[in-house]
Amino acid sequence: MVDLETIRKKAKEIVSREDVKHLIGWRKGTFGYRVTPYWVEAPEDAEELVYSPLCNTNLATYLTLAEKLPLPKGQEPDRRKTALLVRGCDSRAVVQLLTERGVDREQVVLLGLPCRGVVDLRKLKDSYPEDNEVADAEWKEDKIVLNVSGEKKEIPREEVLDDHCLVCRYPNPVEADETLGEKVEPWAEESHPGVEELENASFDKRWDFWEKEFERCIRCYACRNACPMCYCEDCILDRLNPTWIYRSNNYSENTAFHIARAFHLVGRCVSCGACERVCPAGIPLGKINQKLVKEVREKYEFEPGTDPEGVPFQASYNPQDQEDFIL
Amino acid sequence: MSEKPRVGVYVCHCGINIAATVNVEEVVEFASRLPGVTVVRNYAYMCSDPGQQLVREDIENENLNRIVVASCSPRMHEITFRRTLQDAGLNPYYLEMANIREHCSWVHPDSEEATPKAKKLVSAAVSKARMLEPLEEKEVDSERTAMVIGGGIAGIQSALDIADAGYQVYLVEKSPSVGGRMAQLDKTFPTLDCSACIMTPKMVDVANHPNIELMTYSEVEEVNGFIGNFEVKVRKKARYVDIDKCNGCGECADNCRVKNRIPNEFDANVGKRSAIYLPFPQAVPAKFTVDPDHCLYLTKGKCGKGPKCQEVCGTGAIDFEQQDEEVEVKVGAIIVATGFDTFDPSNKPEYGYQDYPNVITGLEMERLVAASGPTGGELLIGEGENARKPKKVAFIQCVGSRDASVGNEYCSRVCCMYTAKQAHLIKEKVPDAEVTVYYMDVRAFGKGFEEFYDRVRREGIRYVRGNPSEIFKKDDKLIVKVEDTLTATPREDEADLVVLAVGLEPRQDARGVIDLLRLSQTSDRFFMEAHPKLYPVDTSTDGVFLAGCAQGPKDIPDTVAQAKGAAASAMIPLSRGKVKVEAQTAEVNEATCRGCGFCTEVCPYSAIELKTINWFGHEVNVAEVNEALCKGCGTCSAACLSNSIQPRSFRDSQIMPQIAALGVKS
Amino acid sequence: MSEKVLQKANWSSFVQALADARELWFPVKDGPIYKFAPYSGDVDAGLEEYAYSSVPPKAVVLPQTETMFLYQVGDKEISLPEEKKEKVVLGARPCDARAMDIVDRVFQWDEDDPYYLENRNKTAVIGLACNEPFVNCFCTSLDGSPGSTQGLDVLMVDLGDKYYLRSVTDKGSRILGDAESALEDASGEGSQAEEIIKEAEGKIKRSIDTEGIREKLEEGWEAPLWDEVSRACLGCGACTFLCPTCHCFDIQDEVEGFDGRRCRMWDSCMFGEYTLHTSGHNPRPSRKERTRNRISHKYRYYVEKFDKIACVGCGRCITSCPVNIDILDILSRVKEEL
Amino acid sequence: MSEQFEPNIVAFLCNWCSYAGADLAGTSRTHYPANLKVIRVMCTGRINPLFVLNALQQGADGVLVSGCHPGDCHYMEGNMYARRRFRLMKDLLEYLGVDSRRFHMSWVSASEGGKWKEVVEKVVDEVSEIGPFEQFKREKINW
Repeated sequence: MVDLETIRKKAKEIVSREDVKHLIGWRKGTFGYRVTPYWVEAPEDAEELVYSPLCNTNLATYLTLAEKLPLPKGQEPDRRKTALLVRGCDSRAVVQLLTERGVDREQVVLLGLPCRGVVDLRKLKDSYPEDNEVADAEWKEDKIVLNVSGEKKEIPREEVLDDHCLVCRYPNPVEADETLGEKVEPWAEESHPGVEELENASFDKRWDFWEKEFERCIRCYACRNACPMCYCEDCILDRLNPTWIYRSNNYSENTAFHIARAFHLVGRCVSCGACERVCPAGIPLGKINQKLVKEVREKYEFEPGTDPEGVPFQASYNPQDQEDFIL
Repeated sequence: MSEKPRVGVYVCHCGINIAATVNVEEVVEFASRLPGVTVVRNYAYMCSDPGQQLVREDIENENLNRIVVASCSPRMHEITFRRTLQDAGLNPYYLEMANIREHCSWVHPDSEEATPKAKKLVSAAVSKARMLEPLEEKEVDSERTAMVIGGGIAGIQSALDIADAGYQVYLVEKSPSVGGRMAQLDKTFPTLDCSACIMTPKMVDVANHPNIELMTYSEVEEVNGFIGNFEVKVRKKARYVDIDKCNGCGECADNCRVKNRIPNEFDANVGKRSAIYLPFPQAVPAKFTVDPDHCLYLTKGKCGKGPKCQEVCGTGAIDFEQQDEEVEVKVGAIIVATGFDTFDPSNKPEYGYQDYPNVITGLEMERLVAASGPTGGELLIGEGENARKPKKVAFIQCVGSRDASVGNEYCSRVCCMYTAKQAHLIKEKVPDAEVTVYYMDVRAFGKGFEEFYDRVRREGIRYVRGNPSEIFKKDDKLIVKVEDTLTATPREDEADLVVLAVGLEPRQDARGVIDLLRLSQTSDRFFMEAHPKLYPVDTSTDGVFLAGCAQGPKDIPDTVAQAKGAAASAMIPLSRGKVKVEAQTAEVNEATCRGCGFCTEVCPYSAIELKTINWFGHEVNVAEVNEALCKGCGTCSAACLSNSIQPRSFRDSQIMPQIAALGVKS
Repeated sequence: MSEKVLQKANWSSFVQALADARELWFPVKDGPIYKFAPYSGDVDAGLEEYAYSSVPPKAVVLPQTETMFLYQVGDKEISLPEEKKEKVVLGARPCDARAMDIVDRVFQWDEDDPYYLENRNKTAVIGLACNEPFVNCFCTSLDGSPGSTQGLDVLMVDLGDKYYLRSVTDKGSRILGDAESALEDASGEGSQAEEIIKEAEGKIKRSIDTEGIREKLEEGWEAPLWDEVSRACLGCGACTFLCPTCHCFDIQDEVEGFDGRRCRMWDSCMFGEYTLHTSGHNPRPSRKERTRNRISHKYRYYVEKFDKIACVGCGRCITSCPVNIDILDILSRVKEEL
Repeated sequence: MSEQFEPNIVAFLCNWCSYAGADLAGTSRTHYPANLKVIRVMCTGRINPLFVLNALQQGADGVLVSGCHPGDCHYMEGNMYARRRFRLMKDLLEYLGVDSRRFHMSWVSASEGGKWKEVVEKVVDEVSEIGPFEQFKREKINW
């Protein structure tokens, strides 16, 4: 893997560059297992950087999240680059954004990091409840070691790792200016956790399952906002004329919202799992995205965020595309 | 857009076409309660002038600003009613139609079903109409040139008419000479003029016309652009003969090492030719062509000590180094006159076309009786010493026509008459011949046809009503097995010669033309006209017109008439020098466009590009539509994740109210 | 005021008695979270496992979506939704009840809001004191306590094998009266309850000294701090939707066919459209202004208007924030840096 | 017995092929059930897959999208994009528990009036079999 000192040293180097505005990484949070995205502005800030299985935000989101505020007349925009720590999924998000022109490659510096996966806090909740103390986590071979108030607990990865990470096939950055540390191997063969089980259920069972999940949605849009691919200035969900989805919180609108969100990610989702991790209602959104990831891969042999030169899936077709479903 | 919608709804009875099944009164009552509806009327024929006058008056008196016409398909009368609005001073795009005829009264005979559905369709139309916006019809310059694809009589006539009107025409013909099918014919029915005699002067005119650029032995490779501004790539195939040098003397063909060994396509493969050839004596241009599939030098790389043709050519016209040449031309309109193929009777093995040399097709018969044909017009069967005049000739009608078993359900329209003509010619050449025509029905519908058919029968031609089931050989005679359906008697008739009156089929390579020009086919596989009655020479692609048998079987007078019609239509953009461009184009909302470029990728016309704009000091990419190129298909808008690009008249905000109106429980 | 004891063995008859008298709202487990929902008849669902509801019980009195009136498109007549029922909320945490008290002021300081007030006046709250505070609790910094009775009608304290119940209002006494058959008179359990509450108070680890924050927020309007604390913000509405004192709503018309309804639904000042003008201008154009507003509303504007902080220290915004934006962290920086 | 369920089906048809095909079915006086109502768009490429969702929410029990056969698109390739989009929308809907018989896509050319009738009959039959789609309708929500 890679040790923290190397990352900090490299980060210092990068933010010292004239053409770099800042570097986005992570630092310790304010309690429990929390880690928060962090902007390294000056070389000395780099000392606060952390890199652990608790770093569960996809930083590529911040490339498109920054608002373009009106500039006073005559003022030039800041054209310096944004540097970003990227793991496999973050880098895939950047690559997908490149193909969609959401990001200009010249405007970003990517510092690659190998990744063994991130912790799903929901899995930790019951067995290892959060405390006020800021905990730490690290890898020890294939186990995660939690360090809570000086007490170390070794946990098998299956127990706490995010489902997406357990089957991630891109643990190393697919695009970076420089990648630190040694490459790591994926934990498992490709699969789409939770998808098959639902696929085998009857339509009614599936509907019941999702109805229960979507009914719980509070429409806070954390899933949308945490997603590096959701970067429309004006999301159709917020539109009033026409209104695609009513604001009313009920399962019809909530279901429509989640279908629309998932559908907009067809051929774009990079399987980072951020949407599911941020959901305050604990809706298994990954199960929806993974279904589409699976279909796109199996039917169209397309893997989002892997080819910076590629044509976006939604903007392409193959004359031989299957049509056995067509009457 | 701030004015409140005041919708006028007009429910058409269409005589009884609608009113017989849809309860018009009920629909009117329903429509009057729809939000935004100010006036509702019904009328026997909305498309009639008094019907349109109702709309015009209401627009003026009632201040209507949206019109819904519930009548036939918008594909039928949308243009009519748009004009009505325009005449009344209302933007023509404030019209929405509810199709309560084709989609309702004609398909739902039960009024209990048709009336509620008609109400929903009207409700949806009103919902959309409320959201309509005025559109501006823009114009762009049109090229004042045309292209005609196909050099048969249809193409020739179209080209001549356009050229005579003073516009440049490119006439593209796939084979080495113009002339097409008509040049292959001996006489024409019912007047019995010599086909060549009336055709050849036109062929020569085409070659000599200052406004026509003749491109024979050429094929269209690629068509881009749109009406008024087509960019066409044409591949001029290598003839291996410099046509500027060739004087058509024919020395080359006489000296060709494979002389008289290659079936001549022009003679329906009945005659033979050399590998360097002039398809027929009156060919235009009268220039020789090397057949690359049969020339020894081109196929084997060697021809004796050297190609003899080259040796004997006095002008040094033969050039085996010649390459295909690609030229690009810009035209304002395109006429498709690619003609037909004849049905291949091998697909009806019971007639033994492949087994018996004396079973021939109608087209082969033409060449056999033609003065310019391989036999010099003498009708002979058998070869060499055995050659003799046939004494018993049988004609079988409807071979490959009106026959679902071979996939051709249509009538080919010319076979009855060409059979009558050929029967007459046989009688002329072999007066004592016994000629029998086996027919299902005789269709003699054209001017002078019935009279001609009568005349032929009076000449002693026997007509037997029956569709022969089999032709077989007994001793050395052909036997036609048939049931005379008028007397219900089975017969086995002897014949020396059987002529199969093969029908007309679309060209084998029609698919290529469809792809090039984005045309459609009707179920008979001929090219589809924009409307069978009202736009019979237009196609679904603006600026592309049809002439001749490419559109469906027809005889020469009909072909020429259609060719003239196509020419006249094609000349509209040419003479105006301008064409209207699609008004229902896509529009970008720059404020919400995220510049991802999905729309630019999916646009089939490359009509969208990204541009960089200054957004309050920031450089951002947004999509921009080239309205001259946009055809309004809307594929961009479904690709757009922020719905920032929308086709006018088919916006989300216009379609979604339709969905809502249809979703309501009735 | 009446003091009662409920043996846990009598739990189901108590619940049933409440449900018979009023519409009972109860914290139910929904997937990985708790939220208040109408009692479904599942008497086994006790409060043993329940810690706090992710979605606060404000949703009972200020539903996420609420119909204001109904109409037919094209008509000028409107009709009103059905009258609301008498409700009782069982198991709200004391901080959530205090939050209702904060929200109450907003809906009646000038014009009375009939929708909210009808709901609120018809709702009684039985609070459950916190024996164990949660990781981000800081109610004690805001005059609250794990056993606070402000906003409650009845306080309930878990004593192990039984609950101690004390009515705080007349309405509370009536409710206890309705469920009398399941209850016993208290005999000294009150002091036991006090001790438990005191003990719980001592376990609260997070705190903020609110002294001077209002002034600092006013002075430090343009401070660079706001850029820093808002940069990681995703702009989602989790903090505000889950906040028991956030009460902002949007009003929209929703139409299905020709049936229309005007309704109001929670809105969040963290959303861009919250302040978006029709002109396209947005006075709070970025997450910076929105984060500043969220903090300022609670610790400055509300205070200026009602002389009270509009935060009860429940810690939900801290726990639910996907990127660990921590209001206590921001507040302490406000105190130190501004 | 309750009245027989009459499904409400919304269809999106491209102007050039399927709408014309439905017109032809009309001119040929073909008879088919009246449950399906058509919204005309210029090309299947225009049909935002979210329209399907919207239609189901707004009261449709089933949805049909119909366009030109591959290669026949008036705009050359709009139907190719549609094919991809609707394949995946169908996958998604089915995965979430929407019966596969509720959403259909077909190719009907301008000359296939007969096929149009068959398609309508099939879609109406299938939706009739599964019954109304109450779960998703907005109107079911108690306003």
